[in-house]
Amino acid sequence: MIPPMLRGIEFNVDMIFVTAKAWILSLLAQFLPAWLLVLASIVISGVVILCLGPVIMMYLTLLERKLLGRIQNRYGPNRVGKWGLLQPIADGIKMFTKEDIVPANADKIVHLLAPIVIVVPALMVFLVVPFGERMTAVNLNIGLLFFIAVSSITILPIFMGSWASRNKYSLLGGMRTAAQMISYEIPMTLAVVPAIMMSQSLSTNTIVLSQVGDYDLHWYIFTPWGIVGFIVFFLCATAECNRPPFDLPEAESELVAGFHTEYSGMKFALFYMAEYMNAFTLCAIAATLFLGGWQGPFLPSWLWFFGKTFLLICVMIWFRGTFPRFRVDHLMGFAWKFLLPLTLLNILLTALWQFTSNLAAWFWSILILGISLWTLVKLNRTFVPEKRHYPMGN
Amino acid sequence: MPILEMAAKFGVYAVMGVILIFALGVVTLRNLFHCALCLAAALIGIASIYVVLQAEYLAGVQILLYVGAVVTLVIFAIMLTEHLAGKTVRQNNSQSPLAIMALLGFMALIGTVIVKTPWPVTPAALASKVSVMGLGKALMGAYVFPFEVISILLIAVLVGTVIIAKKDTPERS
Amino acid sequence: MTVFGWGVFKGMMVTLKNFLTSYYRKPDEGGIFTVQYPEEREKKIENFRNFPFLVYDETPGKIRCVACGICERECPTKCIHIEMELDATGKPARKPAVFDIDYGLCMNCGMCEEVCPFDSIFMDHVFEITAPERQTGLVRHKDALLKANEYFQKIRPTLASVIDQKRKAAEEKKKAAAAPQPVPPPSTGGPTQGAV
Amino acid sequence: MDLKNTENASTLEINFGPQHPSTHGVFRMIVQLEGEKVCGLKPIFGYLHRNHEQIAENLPYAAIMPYTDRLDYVNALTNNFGYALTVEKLAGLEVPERAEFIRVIMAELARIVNHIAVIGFMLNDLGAFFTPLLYAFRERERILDLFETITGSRLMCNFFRFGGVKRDLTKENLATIQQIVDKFPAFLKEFEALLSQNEILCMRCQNVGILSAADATNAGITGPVLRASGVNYDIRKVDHYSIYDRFDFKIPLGEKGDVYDRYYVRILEIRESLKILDQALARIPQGEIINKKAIPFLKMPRNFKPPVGEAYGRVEAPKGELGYYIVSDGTPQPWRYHVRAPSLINLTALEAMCLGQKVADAVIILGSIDIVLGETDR
Repeated sequence: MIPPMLRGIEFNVDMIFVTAKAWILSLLAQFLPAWLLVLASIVISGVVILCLGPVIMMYLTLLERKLLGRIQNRYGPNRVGKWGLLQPIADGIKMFTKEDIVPANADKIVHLLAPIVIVVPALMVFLVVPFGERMTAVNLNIGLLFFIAVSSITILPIFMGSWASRNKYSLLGGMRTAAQMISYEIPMTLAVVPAIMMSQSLSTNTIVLSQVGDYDLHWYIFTPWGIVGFIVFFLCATAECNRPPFDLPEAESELVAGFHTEYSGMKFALFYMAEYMNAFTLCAIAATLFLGGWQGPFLPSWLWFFGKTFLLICVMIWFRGTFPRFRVDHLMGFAWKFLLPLTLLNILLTALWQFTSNLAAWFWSILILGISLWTLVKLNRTFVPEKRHYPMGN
Repeated sequence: MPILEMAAKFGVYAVMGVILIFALGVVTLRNLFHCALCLAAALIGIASIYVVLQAEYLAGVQILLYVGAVVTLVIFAIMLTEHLAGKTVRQNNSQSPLAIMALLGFMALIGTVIVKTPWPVTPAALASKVSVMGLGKALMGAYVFPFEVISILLIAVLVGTVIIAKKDTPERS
Repeated sequence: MTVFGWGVFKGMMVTLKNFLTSYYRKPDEGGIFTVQYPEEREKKIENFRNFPFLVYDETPGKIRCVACGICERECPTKCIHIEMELDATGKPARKPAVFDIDYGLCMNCGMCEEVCPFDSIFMDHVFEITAPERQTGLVRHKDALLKANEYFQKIRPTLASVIDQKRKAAEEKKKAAAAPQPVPPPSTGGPTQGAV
Repeated sequence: MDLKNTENASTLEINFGPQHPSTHGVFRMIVQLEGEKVCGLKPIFGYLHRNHEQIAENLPYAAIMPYTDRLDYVNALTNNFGYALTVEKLAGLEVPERAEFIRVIMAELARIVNHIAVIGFMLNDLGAFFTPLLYAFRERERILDLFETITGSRLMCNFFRFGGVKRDLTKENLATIQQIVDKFPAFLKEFEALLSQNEILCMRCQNVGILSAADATNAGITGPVLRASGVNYDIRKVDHYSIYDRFDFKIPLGEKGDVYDRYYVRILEIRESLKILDQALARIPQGEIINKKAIPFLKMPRNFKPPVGEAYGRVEAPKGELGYYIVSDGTPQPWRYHVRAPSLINLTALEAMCLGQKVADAVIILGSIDIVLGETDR
């Protein structure tokens, strides 16, 4: 006796979440009118996202501190809970109980609004992320455009935060952040264009489906333009969520803490949460676009998706453990003079990729890439380290 | 699901009310920075109306262009001009009677236009959802010439602003 | 290698290597050498010097210190305070009645240990010292400072053995010299090689 | 602060206050910014002034030794070396062979500890999240444990005595030093692979905070900062004090004098110190570790009365020329005691280097000069 709702869905691990939701809906169907059922399914996926976001953020902070510890030959938090597993909860409680200081001459309303407004886009982006087969919260056919539009809103709350706290450091930090995010948004958007061109659609689900291949995986990263697009997208993603080596705004050594200097307690926790959720969603979109989202031979689809995103987040943490910070003008120069021309060229490569045959396309793309990279490096002399000679006096 | 339609209708009216409030805020608030934020909120409101009318593409573009770019530039302008953000702007001046007269005239004009035009909601219009693909083809197909002219115009504007901004910095330093 | 991203790539390989070796390598070749402090303890280093303490031979009564005040005078931070004990007839009894060391002032430099001619004050290994407040909490009086010679043997074996041999040699010399004629006052201790 | 109010009000005045994550200790800089560019910088120090010289003038000579540890608290042994050298010059004490070798070994180990720590902190200012610093500290830990086994304390060593050293190096100590010296080049290779060709580091450090040779010599700068500007001046080669003339080692010189040169000159200096240590460990003779005449003064510091007169002894500290000027009037306490701190004098060139650079650069330039507030404020 399978309840009517479940009849069409097969019972394998892959579909476990989809069947779970269908089963709950079938339970609710007994005593809810039809139109409330539609509302109920929306509420269920909404609640799942609202819990998923913060939980991911909590355990991302722990993962980051553990990995960084291991890079630096130390353990990372291991006092609270077995391997420090309860550490995020301890941080959460600390954030709740910490006093929430509002500077005297701050603009109260805007100071309060900034953390709230920064979390909204961070959560909204979860809607279009395809967690698994048929597990996208809202299957928008303009998924990617929605993602880019919403992530462009995050500049506003950062301005609000930095301006409202009326403090020199946060003003400087706010200006820098806005400049950085605007200049890295454009290469990121252009880096997405090749994937859209190849999959003929903006919806994230069709992009993932267009990368399917029985055993020879057709992931976009295995094409010349895919590699370039992935690297540029990933760099812009790290810049977009202010993570090292692009973490200029919270440059501890210069501006104390950038735009959230004057925040403490729960408000600071919201800024912190927005940053980590942005990091997760950007990695998820990078995985969807170039690494074939939830495509993968044997394991269930959502496991593939979380594996790939987890891998990309580890690379972001690896960046944090290795690189010093960019300076403001290098940051801007890198985006405008290096990444932007590269993405425009990348779009040319994808167009080329469609018309010529496979092998010739590879040859031509590598040739063009080589020449253009060489010229770009020649043009940006400042980025190339000078050779230094050290005479030995006695 | 009649109740859902009715709820959606009320939802739209509520959002329109919120947009009106924010629009009023843009005009009446004393602190310039608050006005810019209310402008952003109003624009997001309009985008949510597009979503309710199932024009997601337009909503996405609205948020991306207006809120992401235009309001940010407005705030940049406020921030970069010295001491503008902090100062409160003086609101009322002595020309209020003249303003009310102009307002009434304008209301009359708009009223007649709304009443006169027929708002046919033919089922064909409802069904023909213009897909994003269609838009792209039209831009590249029939309307490619205006598309290129506009881009040239934008470049000219960009170069112009750089020259204007550049000119006054040498004197100051 | 002039390829643009080469230096960055090499840097990442270094951190990756450190990340991986931290799992399987032994502590001193790139593995993790963190000591979980309260549970595990760092291995004891014999020569470590922290705040001074006084040594007594068998019973606290037989304290080695003769209250000569040299360490009080030589201490750079002036943190030692001694008062001679007067016996019944008012003559100094070559024993300290009061011997205070202000741990708040002491910078554990070891000068007192060097200048003490009677091998009575040495540097301790105890470093977990707390007190509710500075003025009275950190001042240690004589009974708190006194520690047995066995404790001194335990924490600093090599130094303690050298000191004991020297004292035994001085004992025999004194007993040998004491046998034929009355006992001269104990010598002020031969020049030692400094704390070896 | 009475900084004149600059006429164009667009300059932003930022206070890199005493409690700032990137100033090394309690050091304060008032920086005037025009947008991102630094157009004025006023260093303010004195927050760590502990009256070192006044205290030293009321103490016997031997009791000042533990205080010299607290001058440049990153490497205490070099301070002891300088002070012992000056008092021996004043009192005319010779130092036996083995003691001289032990002194050179300990001084060179202290130099390695200092240079490694400085590079780690500089990378921290650049934004590398503590990774290079913790790699550097992992190596530094080995040497500090060695200091603890020999001198008794990791940082406050108080190990030198007039006419020799306090304690002899046993067989195991020499073996551990040899092991450290053999393992260090491998670590340096890994450290350099992580940093030297790193494009971001090169972008941030090359052609930043340039100090020309002429400016450096005029400002009296000494140490790696001077050698990075190309001036061949190392006191070990100029004064030939102690037994440095018996070892052959080179002096690395930079050409441009920017932050990258200072960073790389310090790495090359570590290599040179390793060469010295190798030769010293190979040729260390047996013998007593303290001058016979100086032993009684160990027990009775009061009657160590150097003859009337004055002496200025200087040592090549990792930060520059560390000098002690002592005037004795025959009493057990010095009449006048003054320390020439290299950090203080290297600080004078900070503003010249920072003008015109960005805010982020001002922080690294301060880091590259390698100042320690214990020494600057005394």
